[in-house]
Amino acid sequence: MKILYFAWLRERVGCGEEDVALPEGVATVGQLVTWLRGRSPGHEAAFSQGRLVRCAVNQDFATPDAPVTDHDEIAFFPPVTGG
Amino acid sequence: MKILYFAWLRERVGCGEEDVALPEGVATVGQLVTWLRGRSPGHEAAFSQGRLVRCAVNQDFATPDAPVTDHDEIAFFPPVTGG
Amino acid sequence: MVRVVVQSADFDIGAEMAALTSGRADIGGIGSFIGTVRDTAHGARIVSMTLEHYPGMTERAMTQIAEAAVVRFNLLGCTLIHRVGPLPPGENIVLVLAAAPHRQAALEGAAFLIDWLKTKAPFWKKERFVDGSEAWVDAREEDDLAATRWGVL
Amino acid sequence: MVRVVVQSADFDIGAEMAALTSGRADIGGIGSFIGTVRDTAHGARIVSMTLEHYPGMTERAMTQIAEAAVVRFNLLGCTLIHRVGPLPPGENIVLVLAAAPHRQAALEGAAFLIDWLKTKAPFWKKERFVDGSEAWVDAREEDDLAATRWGVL
Repeated sequence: MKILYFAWLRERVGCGEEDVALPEGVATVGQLVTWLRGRSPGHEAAFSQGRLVRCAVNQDFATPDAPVTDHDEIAFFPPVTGG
Repeated sequence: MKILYFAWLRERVGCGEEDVALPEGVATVGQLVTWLRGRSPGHEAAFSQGRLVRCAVNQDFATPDAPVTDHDEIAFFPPVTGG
Repeated sequence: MVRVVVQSADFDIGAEMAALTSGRADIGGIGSFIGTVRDTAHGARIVSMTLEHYPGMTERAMTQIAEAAVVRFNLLGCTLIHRVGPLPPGENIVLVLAAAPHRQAALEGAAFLIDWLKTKAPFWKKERFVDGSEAWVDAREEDDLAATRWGVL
Repeated sequence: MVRVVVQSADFDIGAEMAALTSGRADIGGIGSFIGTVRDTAHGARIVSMTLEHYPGMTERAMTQIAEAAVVRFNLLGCTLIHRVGPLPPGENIVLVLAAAPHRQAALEGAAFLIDWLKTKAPFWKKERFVDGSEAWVDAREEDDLAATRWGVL
């Protein structure tokens, strides 16, 4: 699966994009976040701020219970601030 | 006093502007309208349509009880339709 | 800060936007409205629309409306341009620009300006139809309603 | 009918307006909003703002928003252009155009488009201050509130 990070999540994780094989026991966005937090101190910092993180699965907004598969593009980012 | 007509009032009266000496007994817009209606069939047609006519005295919207003097610019026109 | 123009020529929205905003960086948003001549009225095809106005009073009323909008919405500037004379379908009639620090005031300022312009500035429209007949446009009750939501001047 | 663009270059509102309206005479009004970079944020002077986006999803979200606006307000067309990259104060950020037969739909369409764009399109702003520090802009609760008045997508 392809994982993308934007804005301050990208800065905390230290990269904008990584390819990851679907970890065992991960079937939802929420489970993926739990798994990602153990991946590096940067990942932990990105997801443990107590700040709101949004997710998109295949470029559609998704909630923590949304399913994820090995072929998905999963993106994490802060609430949007364009316009 | 200078009297101006716009839009269909101008077409009915047959002119856009006329100079008139303040008629005796005329002290308000309403009294002026009554006097103007007797001035010609065109004037009568302009003011007797049962259609709303607006008035401005010296370029400010005015009601029938507004005073008029010999030095005023009085304009009559339909409700506005610009924009 | 307030620019009010009555003219027969077309306007250039890019140039007007630049004139309103150039050299300043305190503006966060510009709300705008352009009114154009439609080719139909009450289901009949029109060949042109003629705008008549009351020289002097029109500019005066537009300035009052613009100044009221600046005070009410804390605008950083606004532009009101209204064309007069004969205009074929597709032509621009009116331009409204309202600049503010934030978008809500800019958008509301522009809506207020066009609502008030439509009910308080002395312009009159006459439509000419394909069969050669002409008719003055009647004031629309919904325009008066739209203006009343902003209260009285 | 729906034109959606993400670009680093500036846009030309005159050219965009012409592209939206040229060759047609069924439009009665075009509502518009332009967002620009202000030189201050929370009382501090900023030297530039950088816009980041999610290529692919951004264009997709903008198209969904534009198509929803066309259906909801019976628009005859709309344009959404959003810039990305570093932008100094005074620069344009976003352009919204909404064309309709009458003014209310045009004005409401433009307001809806910018409200939704601000809360549903993946863009993020980072401000750079005079002292060299940088900060990501926080989402504003009032933007979410502004968007909720239009209901859910």
